[in-house]
Amino acid sequence: MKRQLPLLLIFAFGAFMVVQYFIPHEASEFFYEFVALDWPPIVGVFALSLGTISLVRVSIGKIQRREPNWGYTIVTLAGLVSILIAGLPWFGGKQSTMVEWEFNNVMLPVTASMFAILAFFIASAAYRAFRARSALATLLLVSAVIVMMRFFPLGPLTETTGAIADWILNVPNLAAKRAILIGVGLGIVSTALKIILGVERSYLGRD
Amino acid sequence: MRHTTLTSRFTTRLVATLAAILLFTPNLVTAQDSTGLPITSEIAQSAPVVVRPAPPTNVRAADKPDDHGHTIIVSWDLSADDGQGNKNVLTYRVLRTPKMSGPIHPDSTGGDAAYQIFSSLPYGNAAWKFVEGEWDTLGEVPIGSTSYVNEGGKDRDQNGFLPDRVPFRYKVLSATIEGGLGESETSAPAEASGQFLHHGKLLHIGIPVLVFMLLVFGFLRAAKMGRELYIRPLAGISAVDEAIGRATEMNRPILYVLGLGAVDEIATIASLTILSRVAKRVAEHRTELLVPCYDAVVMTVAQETVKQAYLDAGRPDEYKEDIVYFVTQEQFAYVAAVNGTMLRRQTATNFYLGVFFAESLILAETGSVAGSIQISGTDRTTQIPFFVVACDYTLIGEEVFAASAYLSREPKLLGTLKAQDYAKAVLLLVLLGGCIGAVFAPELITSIFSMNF
Amino acid sequence: MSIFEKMFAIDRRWVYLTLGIAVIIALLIPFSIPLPISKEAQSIYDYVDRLAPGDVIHLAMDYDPSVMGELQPMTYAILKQCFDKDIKVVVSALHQFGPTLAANTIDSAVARHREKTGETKVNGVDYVYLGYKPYPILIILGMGQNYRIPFPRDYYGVPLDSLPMMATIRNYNDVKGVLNVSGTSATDYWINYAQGRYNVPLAIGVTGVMATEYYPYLQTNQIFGILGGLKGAAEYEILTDAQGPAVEGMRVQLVAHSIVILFIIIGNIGFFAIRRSKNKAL
Amino acid sequence: MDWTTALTNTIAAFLTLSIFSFLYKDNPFYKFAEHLMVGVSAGYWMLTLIYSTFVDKVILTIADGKWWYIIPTLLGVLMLTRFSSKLAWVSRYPLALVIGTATGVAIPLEMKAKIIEQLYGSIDLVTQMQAPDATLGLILNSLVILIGVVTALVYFFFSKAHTGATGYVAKVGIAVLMIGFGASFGFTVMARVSLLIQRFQFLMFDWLNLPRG
Repeated sequence: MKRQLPLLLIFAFGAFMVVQYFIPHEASEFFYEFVALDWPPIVGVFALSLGTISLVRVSIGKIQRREPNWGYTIVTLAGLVSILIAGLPWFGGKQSTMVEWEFNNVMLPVTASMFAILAFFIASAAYRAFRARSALATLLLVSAVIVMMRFFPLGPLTETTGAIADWILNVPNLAAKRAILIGVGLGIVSTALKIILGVERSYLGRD
Repeated sequence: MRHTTLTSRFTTRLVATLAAILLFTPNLVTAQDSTGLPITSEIAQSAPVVVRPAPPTNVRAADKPDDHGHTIIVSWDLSADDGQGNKNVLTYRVLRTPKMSGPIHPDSTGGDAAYQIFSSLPYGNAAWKFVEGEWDTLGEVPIGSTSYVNEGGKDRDQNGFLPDRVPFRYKVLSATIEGGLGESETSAPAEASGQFLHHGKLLHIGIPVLVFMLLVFGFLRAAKMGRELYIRPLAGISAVDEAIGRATEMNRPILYVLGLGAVDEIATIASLTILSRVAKRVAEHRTELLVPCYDAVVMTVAQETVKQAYLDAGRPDEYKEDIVYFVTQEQFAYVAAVNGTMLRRQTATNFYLGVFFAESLILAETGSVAGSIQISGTDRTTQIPFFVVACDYTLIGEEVFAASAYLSREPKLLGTLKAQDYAKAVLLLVLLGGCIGAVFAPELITSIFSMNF
Repeated sequence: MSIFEKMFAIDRRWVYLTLGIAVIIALLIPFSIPLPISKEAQSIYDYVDRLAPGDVIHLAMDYDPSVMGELQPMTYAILKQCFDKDIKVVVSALHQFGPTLAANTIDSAVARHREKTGETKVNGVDYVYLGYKPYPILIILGMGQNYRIPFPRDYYGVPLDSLPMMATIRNYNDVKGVLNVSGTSATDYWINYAQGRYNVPLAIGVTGVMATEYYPYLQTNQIFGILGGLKGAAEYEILTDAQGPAVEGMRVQLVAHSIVILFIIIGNIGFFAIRRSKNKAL
Repeated sequence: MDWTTALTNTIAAFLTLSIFSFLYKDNPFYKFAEHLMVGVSAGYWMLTLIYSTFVDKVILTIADGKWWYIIPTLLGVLMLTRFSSKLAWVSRYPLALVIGTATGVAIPLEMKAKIIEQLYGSIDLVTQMQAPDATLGLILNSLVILIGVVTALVYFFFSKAHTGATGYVAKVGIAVLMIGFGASFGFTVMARVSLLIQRFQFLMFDWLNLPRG
């Protein structure tokens, strides 16, 4: 009841979805559309409320215990409450001016800035890691530098650099990606099978 | 303001479109030109001189195989004036009428009764009706075409609905640029029906899935019988124990990031299985564990996972609800928070396993500033390079899915690894065979590849 | 500490500072670099260019503001091309932080078109904006069955059945192709689930980082074109005669790339010098 | 520029600089921006789901007469049993539904997209090599790809130690992987820098109103 039945459900739904793929008939499509496409997002809504409550509880816990930096968690809670209030139906719901304002002036700049610091990180990571320590490290380094220079105006060498970079991207890179894809595909299918068959059940509690 | 102008424009266009639907064809959806209006009939109005081209012959209609129904394929032999003869054929126009009572298709199960239902006037708001003898123009295809797919809708209240189990007859008109029409014989009736098996998918996907399953079952059996299964050591896996030990010595927490995938990503599930092994060891070492989550459903599963791991380690009392916690479902807000956690809590070891996007390098570089040992792995080929460059150990692609088996050493799980290896060997053999086939029997390979799946 | 040791172990903050200053300078001082057009970009342009007025394209804007810099110019250039050619567009936005951005983008593309040609593109007639629903895989699969399954109503709450343009559009069979502009794995989903399950012609515009991953799909014809990152966006701007931020950005790229390479060289000089002196000491 | 734009730009610029300050070291400004962002984004996501899924797919759909949508709604409600430590196991039912469906959908589709299509694509190289217009370059490239795929796949074998002949083949394989990784890394620099450019453009031109170059 607590563990066997969920495992059985996983098996039933998983096996059904595998078989369904091969059945084009309408009856199979009906189940597919309603069970597989429509249900999980609805379950997701309720899970998110759990997540939000977890966030609130952890934050309040920090404040109560006066953990280091507890003051900042008040900012978190204030941000959460402010946007939830702004999004109440009476203020215009999700398209209310306040929600849009918070989106444009808080979320957008922070998101974009967080992403932009990647440019600095990629420079520091390249500086730190691209050292010709071994043959393999040298390959990594050389291939990266050539590709970086692919659009450099180098006079008569411009086209050659571009062509070599394109070759690296389209030939060895393609081979590498394809081999990884095939491996990942096998890993995914095998993991999915283990889940459906209940061979791998460590992620699901027991009692 | 914007809304009012829109509404008025809407109404105008709506009336025009509805008129078009009612006037021309119930089957706008499959018409070949965008207006649904036969191309040649427009031209015909300005050209009174008409020469009849030779009609297409041998018009056949048959249910489309491997589908959900509601689709009939019409095919014919080219008109004698198509590309030869008078060379005046420009298009073929396909027309359809239902076949009413009387002896119809021998396989029909619906027959009269079905026709009775569908011959009644428009259903709901949809503009379709089926009356025997009334020919609906379905669409027009250019010269050289010998088939037309009459793909209809499956919902009765939608335009373009084509019922299953109701016999239809087709005829095909060859049309010249002047509007001359050559009318074919009417085809034998055909009805659409859904199939229970997709042959192409079965052959191309079903068989490989089956072969793989057999391999898995075979090795599960071998594992049960206690056969010794060798697997080569992986550096990233060997480092796990060392990394946990280091955190214990330093008395600093361990950070486990499950990635940004939802629970419908298999890589996320794989990461959860690795988390269960890691959490068990962490519990045994009495080290602190932090699992900040990005997806609420994943958080729910992870809580189960970690709780169980603490139980298995015999330390249920050390499990706290706050080990696994939700942060936010926004990529960079999540990363900002995890970054903060790394620097402020001085995590000794960071695991990044699962589905990762751009945040991979932000996490890995910040972790390296904090001086943490970092073990990473993802199935995203775009992010593997950053983990390889910035982390101490990286599980590449398939290795992520193997990690749980490596860590648990459970014979059954090791068995599935063996199955993966044999599948790879089979793939290499098929690749070799395919390459040889492509050299010596290219037609065979091309015909296999051209199959719809 | 010798100069080589210093070169070997520069504090990462100096790297950050140098890069930041270089980008600022490059932004303030103009110069231009020539840009050749790749065939992956050309093939997307040609595909759209060959369509007839009134044909429908599905533009999937699956990105959020964080990748706007690279992807937004692509979207503008594609929309410009479609609007100029009277091609109708169905727009979806399957990134949870994308819908507002996509709505704004369409509005300003419509405004730009009006400013330039005087013609107003009408929502529901010339384009339809479906908006966002969570769980992209399910939505992409759902739209392949019928757009009305995941999107009974469009972004503005209007039922799809009451939009004139949607009268003839049921699912992917009724659009000439899907152009997916994306900064996330939504692209995988479009390939696996829209192209894979419904065989709709698909081309992608992705961030530069993602582009290399998708070359295998180009070769297997699962997609017919790729716009990769800012370079791809700049190429499309040139193709559609809409030179803008992407073309401008390419020149700053040159400076930034040079700085990164410079630091790699410095690091390696330090590394080899130290190794040589150590070998001598041995 | 009117004062509201100036004010909102200043707020956005403050947050941008707060995030950038993290590059120097963790500091109160970063902590503030981080914590604010977590709260606001969690709320925004909540709103998105409530309005787009809960209202649209649950309330409006059930009101539309599609009563069977009550079933997934009830399953969703079962998730809430996690609040009770005694009943928490009930939430495994909806989880089983989601996990079961996801794994089932994945098996044939991943088999197709990641394995079969890639395999056929590789075999297709040989077909293309034989085309009358195939150049020497194309043939050589195709061979390099084939060798790369095979050797890199050998690298992923778990059952064979990387010694002897397997070791040599696997070494070629890892070399191919490394070239691929380097290429991806090098290719990405552009994407990251363009995001940086965009932020700097905002700070310099939109906020500080410097003259454009």
